[in-house]
Amino acid sequence: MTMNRQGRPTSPSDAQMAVSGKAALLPAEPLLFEIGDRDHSGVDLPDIDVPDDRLGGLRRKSPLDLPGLTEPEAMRHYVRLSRRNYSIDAGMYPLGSCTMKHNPRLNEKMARLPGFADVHPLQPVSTVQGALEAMEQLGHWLMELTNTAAVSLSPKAGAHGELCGMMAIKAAHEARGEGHRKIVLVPESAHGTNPATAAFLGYSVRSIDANEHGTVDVEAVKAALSDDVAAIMLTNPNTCGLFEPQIIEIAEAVHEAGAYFYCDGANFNAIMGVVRPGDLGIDAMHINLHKTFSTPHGGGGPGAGPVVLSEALAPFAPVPFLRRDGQTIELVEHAEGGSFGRLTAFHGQMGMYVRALTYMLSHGVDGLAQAARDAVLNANYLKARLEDLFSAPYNGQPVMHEVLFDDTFLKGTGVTTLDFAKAMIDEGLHPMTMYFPLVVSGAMLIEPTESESLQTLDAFVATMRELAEDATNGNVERFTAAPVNAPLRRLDETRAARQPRLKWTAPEAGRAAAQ
Amino acid sequence: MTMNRQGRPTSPSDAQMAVSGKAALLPAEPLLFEIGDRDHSGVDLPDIDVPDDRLGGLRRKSPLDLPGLTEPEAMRHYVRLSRRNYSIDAGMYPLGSCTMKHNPRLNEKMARLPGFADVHPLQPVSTVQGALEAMEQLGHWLMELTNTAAVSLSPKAGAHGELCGMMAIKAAHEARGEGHRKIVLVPESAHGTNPATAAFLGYSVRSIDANEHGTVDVEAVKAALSDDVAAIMLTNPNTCGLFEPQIIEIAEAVHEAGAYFYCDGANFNAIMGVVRPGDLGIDAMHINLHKTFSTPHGGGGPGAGPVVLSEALAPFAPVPFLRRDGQTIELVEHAEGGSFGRLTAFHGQMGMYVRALTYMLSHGVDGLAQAARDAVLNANYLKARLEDLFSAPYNGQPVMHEVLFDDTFLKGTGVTTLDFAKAMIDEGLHPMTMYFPLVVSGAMLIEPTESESLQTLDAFVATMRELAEDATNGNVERFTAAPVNAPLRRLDETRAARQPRLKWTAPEAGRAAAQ
Amino acid sequence: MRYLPHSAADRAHMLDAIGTASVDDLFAAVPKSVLGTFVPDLPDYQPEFAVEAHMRALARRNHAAGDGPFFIGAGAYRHHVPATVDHLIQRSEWLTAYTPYQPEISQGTLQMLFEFQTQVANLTGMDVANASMYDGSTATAEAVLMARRITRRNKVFVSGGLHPQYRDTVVTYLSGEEGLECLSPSPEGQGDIMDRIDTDTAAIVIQTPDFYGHIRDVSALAEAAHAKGALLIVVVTEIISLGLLEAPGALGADIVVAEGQSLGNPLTFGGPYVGLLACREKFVRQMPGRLCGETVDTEGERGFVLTLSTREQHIRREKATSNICTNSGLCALAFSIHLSLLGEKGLSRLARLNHARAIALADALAGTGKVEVLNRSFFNELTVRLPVPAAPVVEALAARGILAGVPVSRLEPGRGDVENLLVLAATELTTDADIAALVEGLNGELA
Amino acid sequence: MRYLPHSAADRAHMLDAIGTASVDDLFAAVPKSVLGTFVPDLPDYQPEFAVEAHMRALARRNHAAGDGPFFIGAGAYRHHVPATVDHLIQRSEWLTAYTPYQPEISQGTLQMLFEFQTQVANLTGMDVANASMYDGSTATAEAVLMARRITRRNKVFVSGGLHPQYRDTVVTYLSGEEGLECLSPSPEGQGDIMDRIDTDTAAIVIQTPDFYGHIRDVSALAEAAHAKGALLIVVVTEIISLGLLEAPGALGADIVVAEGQSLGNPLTFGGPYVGLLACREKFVRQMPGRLCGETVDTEGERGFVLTLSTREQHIRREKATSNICTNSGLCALAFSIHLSLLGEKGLSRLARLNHARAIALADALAGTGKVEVLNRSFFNELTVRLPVPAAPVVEALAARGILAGVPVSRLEPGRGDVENLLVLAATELTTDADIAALVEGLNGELA
Ligand SMILES: Cc1ncc(COP(=O)(O)O)c(C=O)c1O
Ligand SMILES: Cc1ncc(COP(=O)(O)O)c(C=O)c1O
Repeated sequence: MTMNRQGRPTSPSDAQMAVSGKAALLPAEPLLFEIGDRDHSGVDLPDIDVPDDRLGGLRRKSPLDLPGLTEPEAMRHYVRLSRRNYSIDAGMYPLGSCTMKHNPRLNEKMARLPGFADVHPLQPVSTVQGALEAMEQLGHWLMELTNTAAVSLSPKAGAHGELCGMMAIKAAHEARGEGHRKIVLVPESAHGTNPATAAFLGYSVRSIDANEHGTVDVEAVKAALSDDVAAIMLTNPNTCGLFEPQIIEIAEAVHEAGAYFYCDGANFNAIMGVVRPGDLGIDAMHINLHKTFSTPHGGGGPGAGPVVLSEALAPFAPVPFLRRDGQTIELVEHAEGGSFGRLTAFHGQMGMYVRALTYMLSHGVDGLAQAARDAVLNANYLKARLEDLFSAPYNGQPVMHEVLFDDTFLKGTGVTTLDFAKAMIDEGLHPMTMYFPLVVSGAMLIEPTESESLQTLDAFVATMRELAEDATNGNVERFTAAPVNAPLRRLDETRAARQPRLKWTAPEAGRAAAQ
Repeated sequence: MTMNRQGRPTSPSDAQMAVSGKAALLPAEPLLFEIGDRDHSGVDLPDIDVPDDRLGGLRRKSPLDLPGLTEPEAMRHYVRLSRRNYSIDAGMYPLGSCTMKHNPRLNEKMARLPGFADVHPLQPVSTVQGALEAMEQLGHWLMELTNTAAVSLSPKAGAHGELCGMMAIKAAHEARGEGHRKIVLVPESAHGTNPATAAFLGYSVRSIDANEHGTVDVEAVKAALSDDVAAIMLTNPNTCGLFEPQIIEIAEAVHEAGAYFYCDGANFNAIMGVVRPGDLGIDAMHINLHKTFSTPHGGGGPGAGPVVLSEALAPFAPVPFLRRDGQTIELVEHAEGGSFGRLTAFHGQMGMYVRALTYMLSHGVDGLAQAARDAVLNANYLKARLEDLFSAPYNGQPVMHEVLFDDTFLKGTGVTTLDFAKAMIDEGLHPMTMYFPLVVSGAMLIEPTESESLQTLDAFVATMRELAEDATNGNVERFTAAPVNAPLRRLDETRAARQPRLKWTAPEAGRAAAQ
Repeated sequence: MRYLPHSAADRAHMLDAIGTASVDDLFAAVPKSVLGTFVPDLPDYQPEFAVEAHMRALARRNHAAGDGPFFIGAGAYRHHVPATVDHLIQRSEWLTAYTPYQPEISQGTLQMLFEFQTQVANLTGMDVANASMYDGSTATAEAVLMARRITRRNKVFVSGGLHPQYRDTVVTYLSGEEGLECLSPSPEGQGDIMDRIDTDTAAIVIQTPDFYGHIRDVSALAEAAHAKGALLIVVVTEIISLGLLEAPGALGADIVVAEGQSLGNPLTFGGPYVGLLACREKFVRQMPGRLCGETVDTEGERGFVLTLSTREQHIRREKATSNICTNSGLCALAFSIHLSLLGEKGLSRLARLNHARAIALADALAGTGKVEVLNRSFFNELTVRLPVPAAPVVEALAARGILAGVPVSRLEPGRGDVENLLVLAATELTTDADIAALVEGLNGELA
Repeated sequence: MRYLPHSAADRAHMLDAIGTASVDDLFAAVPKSVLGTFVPDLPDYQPEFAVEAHMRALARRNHAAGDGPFFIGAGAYRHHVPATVDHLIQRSEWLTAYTPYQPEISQGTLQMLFEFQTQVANLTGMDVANASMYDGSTATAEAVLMARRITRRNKVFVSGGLHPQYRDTVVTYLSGEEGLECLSPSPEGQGDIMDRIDTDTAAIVIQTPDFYGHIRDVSALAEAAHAKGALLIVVVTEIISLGLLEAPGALGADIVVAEGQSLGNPLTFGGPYVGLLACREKFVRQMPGRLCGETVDTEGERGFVLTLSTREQHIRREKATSNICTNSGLCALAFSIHLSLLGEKGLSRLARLNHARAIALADALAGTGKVEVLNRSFFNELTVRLPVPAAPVVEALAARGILAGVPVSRLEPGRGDVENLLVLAATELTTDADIAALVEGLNGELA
């Protein structure tokens, strides 16, 4: 038996792991580095030599250490790996704050048209008028749906959109000579990106408490406002799944204090086509196209986080932006006037724009409003069917697109929110968002989205009720031992963090490193 | 709780089956009819009315009884169902006689170019010259690889190709006034389609025995030949995985007796680019593009079974065929001269032609020969690594693309070939072909193809050896109870055949029908 | 070579294990005279991008249906297939699975086939349908053979409204056999079989909507056939018509065969398509092709298997009902997904929309005053008589970028009576602008 | 509405269960003044085929790179991506999974990220890489912030060879902060930082091959920086260059950032792309973005989890190393698959082929006698000086169907010294015919 340089095992015992596994259809899969080696390649190319004389003396000498896979090996590796993933396509994915809705395949098909996919960002603008028009149309939809004055498409994700909006706010303050405003108000329930963004720009973050209903009182905001406050970052609907009832008053108070209102629009799905954030007084809001407008999450990205801006902030928008001149659309690529600059090379996430625009046209504005209403209906249906067994911290009011429970109902059972989530896995469900927002103990934040059918919701309810009953009946082990039906049991996260192994090293090298 | 017409369950207990199941990632999936109903649809179309007056009084009155699924429901249904399938992409599929090789995705991409996929078979031929040229190129490859005079592309699969070849033979005999020849010789090891095809055309089938090496003796053929014999149908390499050593002599004898030689080319993968069947004296041979030339099996089809023909049979080829006239290619659609007619509407399986041609161009003729050699190498490697534990009925000679074992090694263990196969499933493997060919007891026919890596073969060997040892060590239950790791346990095939339930009926109707 | 996983070292290692020096030794059974003694006129392997360039160049030399106004039907129809369908059928587990012979790890394919069979049975109004045939034409030929087996009679009448290439396929399948009579083309939709049925008749074969677009009421024929102990075989080439037209089963058909391409499958120059075959329960054991049935596993859980395979070649060999093996699995999946997406509501809307577009086409053609529409009834296809032979007109319009339909003479050459006839189809994709362009083109050519 | 699974009956049933009469009641918290009081200027829902027609019409108005000779690079490159890559990334389980927060049912994504991190680390010659950033430009800005955190110093020098839009992004990210100095464009590849490094310097940022195509030897800079306690940040915009050029890690880089688009990802008018960020082990706790690490489950089986998340916003909030959350997961997957297919052998061949094509381009351009090639060294991209301003020439060539490169003035407007400069790239897809067409076009325009 041979063992090659890359540790490619060819002895039967080593190799067996490739086919044995817990289930006939879910075998374990070795690492790429344990399959491929430097002799294998899945791409046929001529083996030509090149002279050294134009390489500046820098021809590579250090090893590449990159195993190759032939095409059939690669196909199998990635198909087998993928089968070890959960996905929206395969089941309900009720992650609160994540809006895991159906991702239409028409979007994917349109994004792959050569006229979109095979176009370079620096082609002469005369050769990309269709692309620019697609961007213009997307911008039009976003501005119409939000009743705002401007839109900046280029942010690459929600957090990047926050950066964009807050930079516009900073630039606006500076333009007014109010650069001294160094405080940003952020409710405790905010997503981590909100305080991180504020801090990124050098702001200090002041937390605002929620009231007993899970929302923000205008009085609390007023109390926190001062001449040093640059902005409030408020999520609406908020991360407890509630519409902020005093949002108009809050906006007025913020403006009165000379500050701006940044709205985290991650939850726009609940209100698209139903409420226009611009009518509420917001100054800037990012929209996660990868949540609200159905572009796929892709296991973590890419997304797109366009930001709509009020009249007040519009002059500070970053480059690039579009300017129409009759039949032609220009692309303004260099900062002029108040623009705070450039957030990224090129023009943003065109692939996501095409998908989102396709989705908008498919749904139509009537369909988007219906989708928002269905999302809200679904969340309230789950609430109605579960609230007797689960504990809702802010009960007695309808929710928007998601319903929040805490772990009160698990008190004394020995089962934690985490245990409960892992038991859901054994039932074929992806867990909800856990331990977020931070304002309640052991949060369980459930967002069904409009994509789930009544039948699926009923099945979800039945499973959740059965689990809740079992937990309160003392069947602790089912939860603490879970999951048992997944490809792996619970993973040791502490070990991962204490002795980080962040890349593969050949067995020998690995042994040496561990000493 | 409501229950609608289609039996769409909305009560929690019924619906639960939608998410619970054996494993977190492999839940059971209800039938389409248990999910959808007539109110749901995943296609948006205007709801226009049409007048009755041009419908000949035949507007539909009977129920359609077709449930609809919205797009997210359909996506989930078909993704979840698919996850309950094994596939080449996910694992080795060593089905003898089936050539389950890697299916390149470039093929799929090319077949979907609008210039191929969005072209109608009855467009003016002036508008489809590229399609005709693709067919011409494919035909050229097939004739070059087989050294034959003509090719008929239109057969839709291997069995259809057999029909094509045998019809040409029949027509040739009739043209020569030898229509009285009513016997076709078929070795016992032949695939079922061979005798079925001969019978289809009114021939009576006479079986030829194999010798003790698993091949056909020219003497046995000579003994069976007579004035009444129209043809021999011989598979080469044969279904025992062996090259017929006397094939040239057999061809000569057949021709001498005034008969024709139909070669079943399902196993062409072993010799493509290495041996040309035309050099062996064959008159007609089908080639399964869905085996040898990598077009996907698709869970049972579609395939394509082009037939190459010798000079003698070429005049009898069916329509349509191509005729080049300088720069343009004509499509001859109506029988002329000796052509035996038309086997199907239109021109055959264009989608498969594009895939197969793409594959041929990718591999090149050098690559095809290497593929054949690797396929043979792989089969012999498995043989070498397994023959001490498994029983090879025709041992002592190299095999071609597949290796045949029988169940002698299981004698007295209480384990059958079927049991053994089901235990393979538990180890994450798809079983080999079982109980075929019929010439040995409890056949296990293993065809790895060239697509399997040494690592995969070694893992396969390790698993097979471990199973064989376990079977002979008396661990019967592991086999008779298998599979236990698959989505379902063994299925009751007798019940399925005795009380056929071939379509879904609503629960009420079903109960009535069962009485 | 990107598809071959062995390195040179791998191959050497394997030869070692086999105990032989070279792969050539493994080909020892091959006569030396034919082994590697040739130099084929074929190219060597190429990078993927070179292959792609080659294929794209070929594709570019075809006029795609979407490139301009398009009115071709005649047994293959251009419909919009939802993107979801093509996405799903490309999933590895559908695309690269074999025939589901191991049911425990093939429940996806098997359950899909069971659903497909149910959809086909319900759509056609029949008791049972099989798991697919190659296409509509071969399914028709198989249905004829099946009817002869069932009735043990020979005589078969084929209506003059049957698609000519379907007819030719039946003729070929039955070549040499006695009893087949194909009636002459009936472009006016006239009945031609009724009076011929006798007690020797095995079956009559009739298409509706027929090749010329006429909707044929087959109920009287059914009665006449049944009175003489013959079977009625109904052929449907545009399956979407059944969203608006009465089910053949409700009109008395004994066997229904159809081309399923319109649902889920692109035109692809004629194939692969998917043949549907459905019949009454009592004929099930004479059906060709695979059947999937419901059963349970050893734990009592519902599952599906291929069943009644004692009809099939791999079990019955020369006594099988057909030699078919590989069928149209993946095309059946595409059909089934598209139909699940449509459902009753969507299919009915789609059928009405097709009919409405055809009405617009018929009226526009009639409005030219230059052509005569032959149809009093139609679904989405119709026949017109031009004042001149149709083929050159079609050719001239193609040169203008308009694909105007199929001249009947292409399928029925050498018949003066059909030389001026043109069959045109409209679907949900046919726009008013397309029709206007056609009318303008025809006006120009017939000026 | 095809994406919405509820029928009217479903909705009524659900409202019933909720105990409310209408969905409007659920919006009770919304001030009445803003609820449904507007009529947006937006269309209603449309059939899929209508949407497809709309989008295709937009796409057709763009000149696709494959439509003719193409020489644009400047941070985004047109390469052939194997069909396998795009097929695989569209699998539901990759495409529609969320960030792998539940590792037991996300091992596919997690193992892939671990493999990706290893590939990036090995390719760049660094100890550790993260699970991706948005793109190369934002990764560069994050690297600058990271270096400032690590060194607790402010001063940063940005080389004049950095892609101008990368530079602008860094400027924006640091706006208002002290210490950033960006050097003027250096189209001749001249060194500009060495002498400036001092003990207040946090980092120097240099791109190689630089924006103008010059290959920069950063080892001396590394030494100089390290001598003063500063960090060397190396930026790579054409990742395929590392198949032929020395790894930045081997030359002394402390942080390497790169644009990964060239592997696996189409041009798509600028995004989504994938940012790579790798560094020395000791800086790992100052890295932005997600990291995947190896561990075991309770049975001791190997598995992977997201780890060291105490650096991240969802745990550390305002104390996080960055605000990044969603990254470029699927683009990282495409990158990783493409690189696995290539392997060392394929990547090295691909890199050599790219360089060979660029040599052909450079020689052909020099051969015109009309332009001056500025590069003595290059990988697959180079800069030429025209006798006239470049932008109008590029525009004129575009009108002839040739996309000739990027005029530097588009990215550095208002600078006379670069007005005549044109940056051109060649890749494995650049044919001799393309080069000939360019030369002919240039000869024509510069005649
Ligand atoms: C409320 C909220 N805000 C902001 C974000 C950040 O968006 P992204 O991940 O696109 O950067 C998220 C994403 O999870 C979120 O849920
Ligand atoms: C030896 C042999 N002959 C013929 C056939 C029939 O080919 P097809 O299934 O394409 O009709 C097969 C297919 O399994 C086969 O293995």
